[in-house]
Amino acid sequence: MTMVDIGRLISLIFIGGGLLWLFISGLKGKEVDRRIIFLFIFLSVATPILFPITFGEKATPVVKAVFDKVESLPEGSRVLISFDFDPAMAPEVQPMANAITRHSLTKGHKVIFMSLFATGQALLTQSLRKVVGEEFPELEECKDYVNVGFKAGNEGVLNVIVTDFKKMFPTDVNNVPYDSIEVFDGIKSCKDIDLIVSIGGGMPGVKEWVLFVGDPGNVPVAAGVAAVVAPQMYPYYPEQILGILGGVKGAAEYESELIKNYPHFAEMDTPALRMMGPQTLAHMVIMIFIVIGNVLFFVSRRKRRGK
Amino acid sequence: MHVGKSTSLYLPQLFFLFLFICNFLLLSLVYAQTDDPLLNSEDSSVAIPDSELVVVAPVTSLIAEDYKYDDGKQINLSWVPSIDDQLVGSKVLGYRLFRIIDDGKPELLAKLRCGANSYSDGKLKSESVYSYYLEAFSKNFIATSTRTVPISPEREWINFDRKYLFLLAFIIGGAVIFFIESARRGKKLFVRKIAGLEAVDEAIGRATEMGRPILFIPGILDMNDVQTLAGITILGRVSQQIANYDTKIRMPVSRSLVMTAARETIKAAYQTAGRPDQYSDDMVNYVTDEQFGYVAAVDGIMVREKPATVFLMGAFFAESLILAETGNSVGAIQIAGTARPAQLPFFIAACDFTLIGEELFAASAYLSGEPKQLGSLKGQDVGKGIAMAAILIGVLAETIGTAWNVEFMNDVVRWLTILFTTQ
Amino acid sequence: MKREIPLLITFIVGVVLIVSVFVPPTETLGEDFSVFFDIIAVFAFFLGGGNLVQSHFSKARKRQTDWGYSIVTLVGFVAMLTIGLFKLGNPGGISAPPTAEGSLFQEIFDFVIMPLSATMYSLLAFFVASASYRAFRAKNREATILLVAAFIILLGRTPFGMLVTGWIPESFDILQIPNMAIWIMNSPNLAGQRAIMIGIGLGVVSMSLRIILGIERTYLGGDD
Amino acid sequence: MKKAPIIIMALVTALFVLSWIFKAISFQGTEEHFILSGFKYTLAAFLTLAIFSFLYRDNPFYKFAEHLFVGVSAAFWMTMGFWSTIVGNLIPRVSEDLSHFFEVPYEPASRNLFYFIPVFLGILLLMRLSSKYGWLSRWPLAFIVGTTAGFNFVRYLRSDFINQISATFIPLLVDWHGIGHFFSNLSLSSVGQLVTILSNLVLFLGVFCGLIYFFFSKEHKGAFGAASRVGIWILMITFGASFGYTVMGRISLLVGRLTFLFKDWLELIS
Repeated sequence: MTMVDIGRLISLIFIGGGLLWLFISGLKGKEVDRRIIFLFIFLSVATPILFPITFGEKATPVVKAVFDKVESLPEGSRVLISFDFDPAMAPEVQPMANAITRHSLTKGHKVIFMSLFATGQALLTQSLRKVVGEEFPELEECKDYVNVGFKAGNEGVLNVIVTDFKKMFPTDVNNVPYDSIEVFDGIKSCKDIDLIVSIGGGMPGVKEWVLFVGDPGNVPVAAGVAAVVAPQMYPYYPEQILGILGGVKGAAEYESELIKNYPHFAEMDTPALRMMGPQTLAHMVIMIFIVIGNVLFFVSRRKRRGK
Repeated sequence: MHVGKSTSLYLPQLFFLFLFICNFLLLSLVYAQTDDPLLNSEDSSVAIPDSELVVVAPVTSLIAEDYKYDDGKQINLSWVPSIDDQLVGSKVLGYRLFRIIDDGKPELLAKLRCGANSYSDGKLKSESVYSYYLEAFSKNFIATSTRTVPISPEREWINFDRKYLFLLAFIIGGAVIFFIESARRGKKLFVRKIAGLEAVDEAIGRATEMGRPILFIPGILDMNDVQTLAGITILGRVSQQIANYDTKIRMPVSRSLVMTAARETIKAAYQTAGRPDQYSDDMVNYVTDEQFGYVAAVDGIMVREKPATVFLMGAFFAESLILAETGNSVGAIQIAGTARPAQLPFFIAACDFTLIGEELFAASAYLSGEPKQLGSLKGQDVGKGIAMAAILIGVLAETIGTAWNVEFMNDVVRWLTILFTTQ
Repeated sequence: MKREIPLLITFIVGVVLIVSVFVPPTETLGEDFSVFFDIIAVFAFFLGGGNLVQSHFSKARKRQTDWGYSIVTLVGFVAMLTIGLFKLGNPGGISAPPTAEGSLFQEIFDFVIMPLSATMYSLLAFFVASASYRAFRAKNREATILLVAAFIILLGRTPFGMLVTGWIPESFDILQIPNMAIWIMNSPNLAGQRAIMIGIGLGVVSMSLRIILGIERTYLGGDD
Repeated sequence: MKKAPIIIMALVTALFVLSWIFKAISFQGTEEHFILSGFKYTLAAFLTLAIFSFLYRDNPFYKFAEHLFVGVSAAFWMTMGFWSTIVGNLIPRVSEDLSHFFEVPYEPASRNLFYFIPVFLGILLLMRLSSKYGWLSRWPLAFIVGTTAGFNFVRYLRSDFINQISATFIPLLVDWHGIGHFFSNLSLSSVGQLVTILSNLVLFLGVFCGLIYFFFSKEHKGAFGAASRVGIWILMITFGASFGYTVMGRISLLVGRLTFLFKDWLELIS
């Protein structure tokens, strides 16, 4: 047992025991001071930050659909991942992009990276350096993956690449000509791509990918979006979007599914699962407090009636 | 399937077909023309000898129209794209739009994508004359369209695009004024009880008994927000009661203008109550414009002065719950009201009474108890009646129209949508 | 006179602005007037700032309770105002924006205002918990509905929602708590929001008319 | 009695200095002004903890932080108002000399006289300071109130009334192919026909009954009362759901602050 494990254990016992004690003292008719609630919230948020706690997220069908698609594609399939977000959205959606990148590269797919956001390119480079550079040093650029970067024109870009990829992206970001990039062998347009993953939620983003590429080109599209826009994407599921990762929770579900299938990923960075730790624990504590409050309310009402 | 009536709907399609055929004929003419070697050699930048020339047709039917209902600032352009502009394997790579002002030199106005067929040119001057043309370009060829007839944007005096908005404003505004008038003439009106406002008297009385102050928070926005205005009108009524009871009111505000307005309001209330000498400017204090700085200060006031009653009336953001929870913790009776749907749940959870949206704006009328003010509430109900009727008809028509494809019902929906769409 | 002229000003300005929406040449009047508003609001700063200084100054002079803290406010206010108005410690001098990178003004914002503001904001995490403990009790039917809706959404946002109801087959998957949470957000929640908004629209129309017509005039003060 | 506060005060001061020293040491080598950086991070952490201490109860540290916050932030917004509105917006339009003085581009245009109106109104507002002409300050107030009322009249009518109504024209029978088709495909799938129909029905009835709840001039009795009751229920679901949905965002804020304390200040985690 490491120090972290011990710290985690003690904190959890403290939180759990504390709640039990509160419940019992509540049954005896004591009111819960709100400062005690504050203390529990502080502990439930601070503990997972100090001693990372991850909960076994079970993937919901919408998220599992994306995972299964990447999983079921044969080795060497072409996957396009588009970073359609800016720095403001990044904390929520970049973990998704990273997780899907890891998964695709592990499965041996050839990945094409691009961005419809000018500010997305820097984030894309960041992800490539962190995920591909550090975790898959054996992979070669252009042979196993390619970064074509950002092109201005929003849905206009999509309108072109649905029929001709080279026209819009004659070279990759390093000015390597299209024809000498191995990833593009046999790829003329987006119709030859096996899966498109759009990560974003703004404009242009998932919706444009569906309307301009997915539907006309009959290419499967998967989506990763911020939590606030997720409800607006549901009407497209499952016909036009095969699956959706919504917010930090969606990303965490994907990460956990990844770990379930490839245990070695547990060693790697899983920011969404890490973010979910404080969230889940705090939600749990709040829910337990609501339950305690209601039980005590009914008990006290019964007592009053009894009198 | 279609009933006789709907044949008229074919007309636009026929007209479009006619246009299309005309264009096609025209295009083939132009196409033949661009094959002329003379024309090609004229523009040396176009002819690239080492590769095959990709000849494209220009756009056709380029029309420039004054945007009708504006201040003479906008011209709308529309055209039929080049026939070589296609979704698959397009020869045309895009368009360049040029503008000529008052017979000056052509200037590049915009580069447009394939498939574009319209453009709005704004920020123009009605004194100038404008003319436009478009270039469709392939990788080594440029096809220029004909120039539009020079026009100048015209200034219109009435925006008829907004006639339905005017109609609705007229009906609802008219209903409000009508009921104000009829109440003024002495017609009795029923107004239901609003729990939060029924409690105002009691809440002020409580503060008087306990000898503790009343805290009034008018939200964190300035006087240019309509919710702050509602908060100030409520303050007018509440401070009259406070003046009558001779209770202490404390009002920290986060905007200087709100401070000025609130002082005038409270001062007036004390004058009406016949106690102008009891009023002092210290009742209202400016704190800071910073959202959470203000919240920190108000929280401090709450725990130190322990007000018996707290009013939260106006525009609130994230601070709503911080204020309401602190107020609750010091045992104050809290009456809140806001028109921000996102913050209402927090007031519902932490306050004793909450005015929901519309009730906030109705509050000062309700509290005044004057018939003419109450009349305006009846006028609002007419608006609700219109909304309910429109929604009922709209939903029924949409349901029947889509489920059984009844053309008349679809027309009803279309008409309603036009009526309830704002420009 | 002291009361009639302001009422007339309100009436004229209000009517002109309503009419301007339908008359293209005056369409931008609303925007112009908001610029006017900003300028008047800056003049009001003299009153607000003056009030802040005066009230804390008198508190300190009279040695009222906590007068020492009033001095903190005064010092902070005067120092920040001097730094900001004279752009002290700004590498770009007088023509640089006040919040230029590395300026003293921006540094104070980053290391004093920002942490204070963000921490104050984060207190919400605690208050959200204490409010839900107190308010979400099944006291009556309305409170029970509130409680159930909130609880389903809370469950849907954690892994437990899926853990408890994940076994429900796909053809019944609306009963899975995460899906139910989404449904509640998209359907009854949206309905409630809309009803509130339509009411607000009418409330504003009616209140604006009362003000423009001079029926509501409490804000104008008395006849002194 | 009086000893405890002094001890706490001394303890906090000692901790502050200690943190300053440690932070300065840890910044040494990476930053040029490491002593200043050490101070800045210690100050930010101190202010953060001072605000958090309010959760326990009101105390001198919170009072200090609060009063500092008020003074500094009030000056911040006043300064910003001066530079962006007066110097940025007003001066370029009214005075060439002042524009040169502040090094902002002068914008001569015909409507510039227009901008003397707010200046005039602003000066009238300051009449508030005079006891004799104080009543003149009502003119700018009247102008502002009239502007707000007139401007929002049409704006709210559009965005909150008209647009919300037309957004509710939804079909109750979605994807309808007759009753037989409906029953043969009956399922409780979240994307199925039944659920979609149910959603639209709830949306329609919810808006309808919600509006009935807001009726002022009719007594909520009988069928009308029942509909209004349904309206309240819908509103309660709305409030409960929005509350529950917001919790996650609020906790993220706290995560942010604690991460600052644990990572940037204490360097407990990497």
